[in-house]
Amino acid sequence: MPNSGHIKVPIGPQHPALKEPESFLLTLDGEKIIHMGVRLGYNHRGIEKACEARSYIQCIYLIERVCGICSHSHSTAFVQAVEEVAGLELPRRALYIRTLIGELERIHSHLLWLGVAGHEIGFDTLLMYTWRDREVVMDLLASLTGNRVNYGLNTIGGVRRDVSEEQKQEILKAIDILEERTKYYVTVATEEITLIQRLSGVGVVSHDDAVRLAAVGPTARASSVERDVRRDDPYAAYGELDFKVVTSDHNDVYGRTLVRVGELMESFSLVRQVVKNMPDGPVTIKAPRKIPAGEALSRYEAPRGEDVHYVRGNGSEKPERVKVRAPTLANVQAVAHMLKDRYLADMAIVVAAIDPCFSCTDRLISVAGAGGRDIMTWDQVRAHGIEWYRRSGVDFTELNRTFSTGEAK
Amino acid sequence: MRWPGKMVRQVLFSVVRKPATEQYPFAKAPQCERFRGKLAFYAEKCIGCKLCMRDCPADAIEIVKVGDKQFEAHIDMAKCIYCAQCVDSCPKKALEATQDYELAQLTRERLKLVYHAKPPVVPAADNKPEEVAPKS
Amino acid sequence: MSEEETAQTLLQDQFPFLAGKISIQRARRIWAEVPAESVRQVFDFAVDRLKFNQLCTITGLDEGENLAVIYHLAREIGATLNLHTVVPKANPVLYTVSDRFPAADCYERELVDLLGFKVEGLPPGHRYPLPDNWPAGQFPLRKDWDAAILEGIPDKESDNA
Amino acid sequence: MTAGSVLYSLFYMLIFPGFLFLVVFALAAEYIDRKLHAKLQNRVGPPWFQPLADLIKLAAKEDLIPSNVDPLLFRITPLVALAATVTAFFYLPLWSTTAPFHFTGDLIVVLYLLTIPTVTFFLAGWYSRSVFSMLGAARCIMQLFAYEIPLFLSILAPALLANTWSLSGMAAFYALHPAYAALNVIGLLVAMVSLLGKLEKVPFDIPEAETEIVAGSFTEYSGRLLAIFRLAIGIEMVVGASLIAAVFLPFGLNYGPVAGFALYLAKILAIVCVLALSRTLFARLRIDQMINFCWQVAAPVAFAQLLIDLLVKGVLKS
Amino acid sequence: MKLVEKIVTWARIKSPWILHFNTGACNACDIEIIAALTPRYDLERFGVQLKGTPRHADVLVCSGPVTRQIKDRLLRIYEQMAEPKFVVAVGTCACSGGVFKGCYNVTSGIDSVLPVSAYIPGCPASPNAIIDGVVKLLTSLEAKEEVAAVKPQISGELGPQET
Repeated sequence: MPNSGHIKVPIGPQHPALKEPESFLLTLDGEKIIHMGVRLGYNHRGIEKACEARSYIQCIYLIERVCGICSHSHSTAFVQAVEEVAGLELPRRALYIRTLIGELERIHSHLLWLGVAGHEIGFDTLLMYTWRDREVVMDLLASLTGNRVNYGLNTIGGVRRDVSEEQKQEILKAIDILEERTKYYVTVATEEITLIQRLSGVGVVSHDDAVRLAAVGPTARASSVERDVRRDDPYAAYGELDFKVVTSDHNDVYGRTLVRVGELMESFSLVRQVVKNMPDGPVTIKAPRKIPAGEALSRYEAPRGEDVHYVRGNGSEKPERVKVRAPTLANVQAVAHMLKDRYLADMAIVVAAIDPCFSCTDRLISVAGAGGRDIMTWDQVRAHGIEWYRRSGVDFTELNRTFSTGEAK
Repeated sequence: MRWPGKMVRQVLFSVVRKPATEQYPFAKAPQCERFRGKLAFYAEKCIGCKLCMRDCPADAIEIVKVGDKQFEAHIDMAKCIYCAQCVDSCPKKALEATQDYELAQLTRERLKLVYHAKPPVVPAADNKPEEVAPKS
Repeated sequence: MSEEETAQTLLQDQFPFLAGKISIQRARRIWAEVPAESVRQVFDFAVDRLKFNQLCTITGLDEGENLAVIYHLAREIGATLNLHTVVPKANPVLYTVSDRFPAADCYERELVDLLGFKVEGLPPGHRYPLPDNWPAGQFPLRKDWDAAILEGIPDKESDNA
Repeated sequence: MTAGSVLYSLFYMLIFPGFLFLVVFALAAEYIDRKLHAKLQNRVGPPWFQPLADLIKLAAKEDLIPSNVDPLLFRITPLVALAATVTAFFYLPLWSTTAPFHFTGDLIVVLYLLTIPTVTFFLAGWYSRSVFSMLGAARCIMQLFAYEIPLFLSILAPALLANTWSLSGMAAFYALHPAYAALNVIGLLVAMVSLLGKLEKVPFDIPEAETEIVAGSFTEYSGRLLAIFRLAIGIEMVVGASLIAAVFLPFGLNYGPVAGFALYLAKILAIVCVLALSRTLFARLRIDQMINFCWQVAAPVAFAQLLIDLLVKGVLKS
Repeated sequence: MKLVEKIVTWARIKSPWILHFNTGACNACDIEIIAALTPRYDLERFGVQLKGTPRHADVLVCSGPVTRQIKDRLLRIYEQMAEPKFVVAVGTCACSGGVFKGCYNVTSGIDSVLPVSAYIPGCPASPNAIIDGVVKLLTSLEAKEEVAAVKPQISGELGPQET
């Protein structure tokens, strides 16, 4: 492609690289990206408003579906806030079970990410193998909670399902398999040269930029920003467990990969600890239907970063206000920064590298692009194409008719 | 010099290994017993407290009074999110989440499920509602 | 003296009008009622001196005749400081903090669109988060708002936000 | 030229080993490729009739032609691609030392015939007038410049050694002195890599990188035209493999047709398997990485091959 | 002629290429759809291939309640697909809006925008359920008149077949 004249490429809302309807408008100079506008909001459903019209119990299931991949994170963050407002003291066993599911969810999410990352750089074999092994943890979650995704485990005042002894054995067995497999992926990720070539040096965010742009989760930790709510603001059972915050100083996609793989290993040890010291006792306490007036802020370290939930009750069955801040919103600020002067080929992996979960992000918001027209209709794309030809000397104006697909020739 | 193709051993091994693929739908693996599938309703147990309707996040279930102490359930499987909150809420265990997940249908109407109340004379021998052929 | 109490006393020494307005809900949760006119000073003090250098989010509330906003500030390790301030619904004016935290930009635009705040000093940009064909003067998160207003509006994706 | 010979050539072109045979062969090759790919990924993979079903289904679908493209060009490019690949096949000695049609210098013709499909991909994408197609087209051409040189160099070497520009002549030469074929191992490797690039398979599937530019040149194509393109690509795979087999693996060409045919199939099968393996093992390169690789690694290596053969030739002369 | 039609139908049933479009779902259904393509479930057994462009696809697999923002785009993508084309609604939200019913920015289900040929309920629909749905759709194409292929439910009475 001649480097004369910039071309605008709309990526999404429907695009193979994005499993979710989001739209990035890349301004290309040849293969180089010189500007990127992002538009979210295709997933904007208006959940926060809907919560105010639903009872707390119904809200749990609605909030859980803010995002399907980190469903447990959102529902836990929500019920934590509600329980704090209601002043409920939870049985420790319930807290441990929440932690257990949370860590299993992290495992499934990170394995999923590894596969998607492989897919984005055309390494489908990695996708196939990681997702094959991910089924182990999916089965585990299914047998523990009753569903592969959207577990519906949390309820106000505890958890709905207990963990039996033989299930504990299952868990330990599965964790052993997964750990061994993960070790293998570590070697692949650190030695497969075509992989490293595509990952290292891509999507760089320096430590200072990461702090300034308020990145969270693995994205921040890969720029050696030590942020992990599990340690900074312990919830559930994390106060009583020991784990270390995995960071990396690569600052790039490769670093994010290493961080996630490292966190997988941490999660395995955490799960083992939880299973080992899980206290006995009830898993739930009676919770009132009416939650007293009051407010609470709840933070939760989701696989993608920090979830922030704010709940205010007004003594009725329905919340007065529910506010959700999903990790991707904090991170999406960084993406445009990462993509500057990168190749089009890197776009997919860079966007994937923050492990975007736009459906969380969009539960209420939609980021307008940083300047410029955001997403182009096909007509606009064509207009661009033709304009761009004229600049390179060819005139196709007479062909610039509106785009109609229906006709069969 | 590092050579590409680190996964080669693993990959070649899978040629001789049996694929990880399940044979579904030709051979059906059993679901885990906690699985939350299609809802079953036992009319003879229902007391019409309608707690299920009250707690359902997607108002997918409706309990209709058809006679004195007789209730029937109208469940819209297209609305149900299979969270089984109603099962937990029901004080009389009149609802149960079955293992049945093969719910796909070609029309929306086919997803509406109606459990008729039994006439009280029939003893509640088995907990299955009567089998009724789909009316066409 | 615990971390929270230290922060509390420091804040009260700096700003006498905060006396009795600061409550420690539980470990790592500090709530403060700040009058609208001085919220920015308190905010800067908390960020610069007390090292609450992470803005979790900004929550907007509809409290009947008033609108309220809560700045959730967090430390790298430990406590969270929540600055709650109230502005009259008739003239809900705030001052931006996006110069301190770039991420605050979209949080504040959210307040503007969903609750009808007027945020001064906000850098020019597209309306956000609602689509362009959203009717003017409609703020979905206000209590008196009714979704029925949307019936007439064509469902189109806004091509140029 | 008698009627008999005309009929013979017609049969040769259309039935065996001409178009029909090629189609069947290409479908079979695609099936082997996909099935092995799946097996390598520990999956079951498609049933044996899958490529055929895909082909028929596409042929039975409606063609959508964007109203702002040149319909003629849009329709004709797939046919050109198909024709070029099929024609190239006739100059390849398959199971005997002589190809059905041959003249001195047919090597060059074959190489250029094999370039035509790529050019048609470029045209197809460029005139589809959608951003992704145009990007795909641009990448097609870039990649063409990257892999053609190593491919030509690597095939030039054996030709020099055999001292002929005719594939049949080369086949005859290596049939006489099989030992010399062993000299061209390096060339074989380079040629395989270039073939990957030509067939746009991972790690060189940059022009149709799904996660970046949807489907590259073919983004706007549908129905019958897409079917023809897919067929052309499938045949290109077979022809490319046959070329490599003819140039670098000229064994068992004079054991008579049956054994020769069996051996030929075996060679193609082996090459297809290697392609499938490589597409399983590697991640996609970026266009710049690909070009650097071809120019800084592949081309010099091919050149080394050339020198080796020249030296050997000098030794032979003296 | 009859034979040709037979062959074509056979080919259509044996190679359904799908285009996955998230119309505002929570990702759960989406990851399950991808999971259905990975080794354990491997939809390619049925000739299913995931395609990137509407041009190549035969089946549009939608997940999620249709948000106001996406509605346009959904229609446009459907228009770009070549006949014959089918729409499959995966997941409860896609079937009816499900738990998001009443949120101010969602409409109710895919069938409020497009004609849907198969509904796969479930939240999310598990890969097996998705395979089941795909198979039911394909078999229905085989046995031209649609509902014949669907087995009656095990217990309870279903609604009318056609209205």
